[in-house]
Amino acid sequence: MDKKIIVLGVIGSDCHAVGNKILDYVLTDAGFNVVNIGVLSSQEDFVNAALESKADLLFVSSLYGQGEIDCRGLREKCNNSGLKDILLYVGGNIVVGKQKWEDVHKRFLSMGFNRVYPPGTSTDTAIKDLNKDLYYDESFTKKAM
Amino acid sequence: MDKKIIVLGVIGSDCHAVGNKILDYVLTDAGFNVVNIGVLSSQEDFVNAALESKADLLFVSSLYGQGEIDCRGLREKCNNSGLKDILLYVGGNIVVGKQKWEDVHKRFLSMGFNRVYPPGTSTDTAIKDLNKDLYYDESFTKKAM
Amino acid sequence: MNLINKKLCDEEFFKTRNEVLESWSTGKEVNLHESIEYLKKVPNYKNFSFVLKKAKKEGVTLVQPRAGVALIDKQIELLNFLSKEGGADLLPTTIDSYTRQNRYRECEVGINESTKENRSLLNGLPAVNYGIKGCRKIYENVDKPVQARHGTPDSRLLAEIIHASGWTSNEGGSISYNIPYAKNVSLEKSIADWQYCDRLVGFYEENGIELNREPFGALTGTLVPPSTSNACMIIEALLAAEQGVKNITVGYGQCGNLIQDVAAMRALEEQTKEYLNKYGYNDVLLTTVLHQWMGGFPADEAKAYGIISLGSTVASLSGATKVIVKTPHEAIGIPTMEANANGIKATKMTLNMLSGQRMAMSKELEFEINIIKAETKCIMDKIFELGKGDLAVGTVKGFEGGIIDIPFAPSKYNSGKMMPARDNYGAIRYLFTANIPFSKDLLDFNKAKLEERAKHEKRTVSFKMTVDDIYAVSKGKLIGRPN
Amino acid sequence: MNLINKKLCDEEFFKTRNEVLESWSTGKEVNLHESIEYLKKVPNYKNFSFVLKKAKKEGVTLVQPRAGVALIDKQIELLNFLSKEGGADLLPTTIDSYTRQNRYRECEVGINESTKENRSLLNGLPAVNYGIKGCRKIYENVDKPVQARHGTPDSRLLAEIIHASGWTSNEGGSISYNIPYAKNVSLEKSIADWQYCDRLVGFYEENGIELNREPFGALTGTLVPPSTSNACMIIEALLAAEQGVKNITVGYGQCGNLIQDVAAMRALEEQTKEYLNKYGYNDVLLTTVLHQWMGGFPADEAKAYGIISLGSTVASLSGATKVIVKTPHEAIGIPTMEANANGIKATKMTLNMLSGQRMAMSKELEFEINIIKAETKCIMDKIFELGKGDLAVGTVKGFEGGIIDIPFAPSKYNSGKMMPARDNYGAIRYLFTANIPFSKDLLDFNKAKLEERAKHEKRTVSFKMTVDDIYAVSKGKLIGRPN
Ligand code: B12
Ligand code: B12
Repeated sequence: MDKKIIVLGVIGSDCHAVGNKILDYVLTDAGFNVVNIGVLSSQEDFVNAALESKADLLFVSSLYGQGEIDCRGLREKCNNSGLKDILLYVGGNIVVGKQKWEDVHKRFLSMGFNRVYPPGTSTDTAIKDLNKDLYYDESFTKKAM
Repeated sequence: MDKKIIVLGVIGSDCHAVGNKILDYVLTDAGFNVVNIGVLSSQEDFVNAALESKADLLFVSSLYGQGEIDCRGLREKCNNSGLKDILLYVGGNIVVGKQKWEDVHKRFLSMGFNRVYPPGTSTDTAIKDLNKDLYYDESFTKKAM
Repeated sequence: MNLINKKLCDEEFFKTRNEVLESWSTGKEVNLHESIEYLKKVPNYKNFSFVLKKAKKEGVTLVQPRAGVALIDKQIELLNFLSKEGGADLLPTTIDSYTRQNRYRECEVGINESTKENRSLLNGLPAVNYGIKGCRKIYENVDKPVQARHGTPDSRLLAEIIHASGWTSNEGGSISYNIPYAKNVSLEKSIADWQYCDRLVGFYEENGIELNREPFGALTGTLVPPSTSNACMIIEALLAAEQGVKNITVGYGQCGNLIQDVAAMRALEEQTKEYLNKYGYNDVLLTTVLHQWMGGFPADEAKAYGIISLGSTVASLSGATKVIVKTPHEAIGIPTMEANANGIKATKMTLNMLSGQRMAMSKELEFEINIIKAETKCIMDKIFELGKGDLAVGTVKGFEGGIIDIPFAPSKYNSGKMMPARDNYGAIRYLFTANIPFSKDLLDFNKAKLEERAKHEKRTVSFKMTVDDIYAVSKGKLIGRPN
Repeated sequence: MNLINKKLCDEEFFKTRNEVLESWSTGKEVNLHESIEYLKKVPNYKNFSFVLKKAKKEGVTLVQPRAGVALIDKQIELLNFLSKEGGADLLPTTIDSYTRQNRYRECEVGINESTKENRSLLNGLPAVNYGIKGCRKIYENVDKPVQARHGTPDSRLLAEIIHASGWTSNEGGSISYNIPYAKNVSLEKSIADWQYCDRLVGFYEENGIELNREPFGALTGTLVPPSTSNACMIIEALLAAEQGVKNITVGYGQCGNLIQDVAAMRALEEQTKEYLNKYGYNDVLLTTVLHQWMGGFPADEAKAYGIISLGSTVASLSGATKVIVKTPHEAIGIPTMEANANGIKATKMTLNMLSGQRMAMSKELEFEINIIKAETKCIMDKIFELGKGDLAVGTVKGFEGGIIDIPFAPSKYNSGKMMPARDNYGAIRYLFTANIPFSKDLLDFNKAKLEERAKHEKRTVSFKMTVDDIYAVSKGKLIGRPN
């Protein structure tokens, strides 16, 4: 089986680099082909990297709270750039403050993300989902959870 | 004006002595005639001390949580012993645990206490009320707050 | 008096025992042979003595909450929550205050009302009323060692029941569970009653069952100077060892000055060991416990966390074998199980951050250790002198004469003339030594320390300082300065 | 490069100033003469420099939270709550992340949406967009000194606006607000831009207005060894002093080992002062700030309190002039105002308990201070050597060569080859020194310390330790041991 390609990055004006460095290390170790665009990455950076690398999935981190603004329109931008089937994950501390997780989850699903993770999600959880979504069930996108 | 007489004590199987020693010191200093029966005092001890000293008020402490059981029937015991007009104050940590103060307050008022104080009540508050109830308004008992 | 610090002979012990077991219906259930068999099956991880021994060896500080409610099932639920959710290493069962006064009839009222109203109207578990059946149910339904924590001058029946139920530790002692907890119980009586409790543990030891005993070091929890509580701990440890107790945990309540606190813990362990060895009890395994601040707390929960965490810091830096935890509800009332677990979690986090870290030796620390030891020695010397070599007799006479004088104790057998106050750095000193037989150096030292504070606060040394200090922590400061 | 560590001449400064003020509409409102008059009216109790000076003199540790929301009125409400309910001594205003990247247009979106939804969609206050009018409104409606806290590589316009608005302190510096916060900004540019910010403060000083500057000592907040952050602090202090800054607060982020933490704070203050004196800046008033643990927090609030309180203990024992407070919400998101106040209260309680208490000097503390100073000196010597005596040039070359190497920094101008890890007692050591020019003794020391841990954990020294340590605190331990 070919290695699946993941574009990893921290979106917006967000400089939190520690999680990004660790995710790079861990996802690579788990057998994925990781294209790490690092912190302070715009939606355009994500889309360009995906096009260039023929990525299967965008693994978007947002730690600093402004993720809600930064993530809006990413699905549309992907669609318009011909990345129609690409999977979108988002995680970190994706909104400002301690909010009800159900609401936040819904808000990001309706932006077109396939999976949305709360603070403190372990890398194991992410890897399990990646394996499921990328290897076991290619049609996952359509039935977005 | 004659000094008013207060019977001070800690009711029930309660050994908390620190507050009692301080109350003795502070109430005496504030000009009251304090009869301190100390910790581990039964309802009978309070009533007997009141009869003996012709007290105007019982200043009941309960710190250890079991005050609710210990205090029941004190008013009746006073009535039966001819202490019909005596004022009853109670304070300290009078119930088990952090309960809604309104409920606790009501519960003790309905047992016949004239004033019921929450944890952390300062001695100043108590003295202000004592002055009001014992000197300014002798008929206070009837309109129990 | 025919009190004497000597191992009770079997005849005497068993004679008293019959009376003890007769004193309430549940006493009859206790059968020592059956209990020994029952206790033999206690696995090491549920035995207090073993778990403490292991922690001491590994240099780890264990965490234990206080917790007790009126009903057995609720108690089991509570303990399991504190163990699993909170992460407690050792479990307590706090006994209610009627039991502490041997008023078992009033306990029945408490149990009935608590069942009816479905909330605890007692401040602890009435273990005697439940007897072996109820107490074993608790032991069998938890996964950590269980200890009885109370404040009972005469806890002979309680000790019989809890040990027979697999509770492998009993807190208390003749001074520490009398003077701070009772008004009218003579020391002569409480020493005799605790000799019984200790002898019971000694008897189990002789039958191959290891049990732990823990003198209550915090006493009144209110400005107790370290040498006062350390002297009480040494006395109770010696009295217990004489009765055959082999696993003893001596305690101390956090005062607030970090150096004094660590010094007190070090002095406590070293000096107790010295006395045990001196009197020939070489085979006692000695451990220590730090009580987080035992005086009045602030009502604000965030502030309470600050104190809880600082107490954990003391426990860690002093290398305590265990720490007894307060909760953010302390100022208000018996904590909910969540608040109790939160106290444990804040404590564990602090301990984990400091794991393996000790306070380094410094001039200041050494000095403070020496002061505490010297003060303690003055007291102990006089006690032995008064008892003409007998510690039990000396202790009774010592309290009579105010040689040991526990501040703010309710007992009429305590002199109550000594007054403590904090010095300019928050360490607790003797403001009035009254009859405590300190050397001139030590008297001068305490005096100078308080003068230093008085000068800084521009007032004279007086009882007013003591009162201010009593309120200070609950108002958010360590030292009660005028404002 | 024409970068040089020399006070900007007026001509250059004012030329650049025109460009800066042009860069966004609100810049035009700033008029230095008017601002000087405005600042002259700031009372001492609302001036950062004065309040810090007073605290230093009295040996008191002040408490400051972080706090910033999108809307002015909400910000005022927040600050007053933290001041009155929480008891904060110094007030912040945290700036949002778009402003930090000078993306003022995106700030407009954030302001509009926040107004519409009536909740903050920005992680701080977009001070530049509000301009003098909004910022003065904040200053005028609070009762304590206000500081801007951000993370902005080019904060020239921000500095102009906040100082002109009565905010008497600006956090940051050319290294500390670039390397941990940016990816593509060269040090050459950020040094020049911060020379401007410092010169602005120097200009005010020359006009009789005292302002405080605070290099950000915590950097990436992630396993930064003390000598690395102390070197950055010394450099930024020297660069600021050259531009005429007279009131500087150098900082350090709590690592977790108590002795190392106190040693780092002592070394920081002493060594910065030495360097300032050595280079002729004798009239700088130097104070210190301790940042409570800046790495990942546990989500559990009780555990968070444990860390917060331990950080306060470090601040107190090391005699920090102020402490920056974390909150029980840290792991999850920007705190509610209540959670923020609770962090302050737990901090203040701990400080009050320890008021006047310092860590006593011990062999261990002295040793650790000497290690940190020696490591820092190796770095500083090489920086000056590379710059041929010029600190600005040396710093740029130093980062190029990995002489200073900040762990986990996002900047491409940082080498990123050094790896830190904890030793067996939790102190942070250099696991891979890469290009850091330590003496053989220091290299051996760091190595031995990590070998000691490796042996204890029965594994080899490797990057795996670093990763484990990064997660450790959020999982409730200081050291990431294998389980
Ligand atoms: C260290 C830190 C910093 C450092 C960052 C240094 C650096 N360049 O990396 C410094 C001090 C510079 C910093 C700055 C700021 N920070 Co910061 N910071 C933190 C802190 C304490 C730890 C972050 C960290 O490194 N954790 C360790 C790593 C390993 O974990 P992680 O980052 O969470 O990543 C893991 C998981 O989240 C997950 N994950 C991440 N992305 C994704 C994506 C997917 C799809 C999945 C499945 C999983 C996943 O996997 C990662 C690896 O395990 C957090 C709070 C916390 N967590 O305790 C705040 C925090 C993230 N910061 C915060 C803020 C607001 C800021 C600032 C705006 C400053 C401020 N208000 O003071 C600036 C941001 C500036 C900017 N432009 O971005 C907030 C965000 C608030 C919110 N979301 O509501 C936090 C939560 C603190 C708080 N409670 O206020 N910060
Ligand atoms: C010190 C202390 C002890 C010491 C007491 C030493 C002694 N002999 O005095 C020791 C360690 C021995 C002890 C034992 C116990 N304690 Co205790 N103790 C405390 C503690 C920490 C401080 C009490 C104190 O001295 N405060 C200082 C004085 C000056 O304040 P005070 O006592 O509150 O009194 C003032 C006010 O309340 C007020 N006041 C008092 N009475 C009245 C009456 C009126 C009319 C008015 C107006 C005002 C008023 O004025 C007083 C002077 O300012 C409190 C918790 C706290 N407050 O932080 C728990 C606390 C009172 N104890 C408690 C308990 C349960 C016990 C025990 C049962 C043990 C246990 N569970 O572990 C035993 C009781 C044994 C017994 N038979 O009574 C609980 C009570 C719980 C409840 N009500 O729900 C508390 C609240 C702790 C807790 N949250 O669990 N305790």
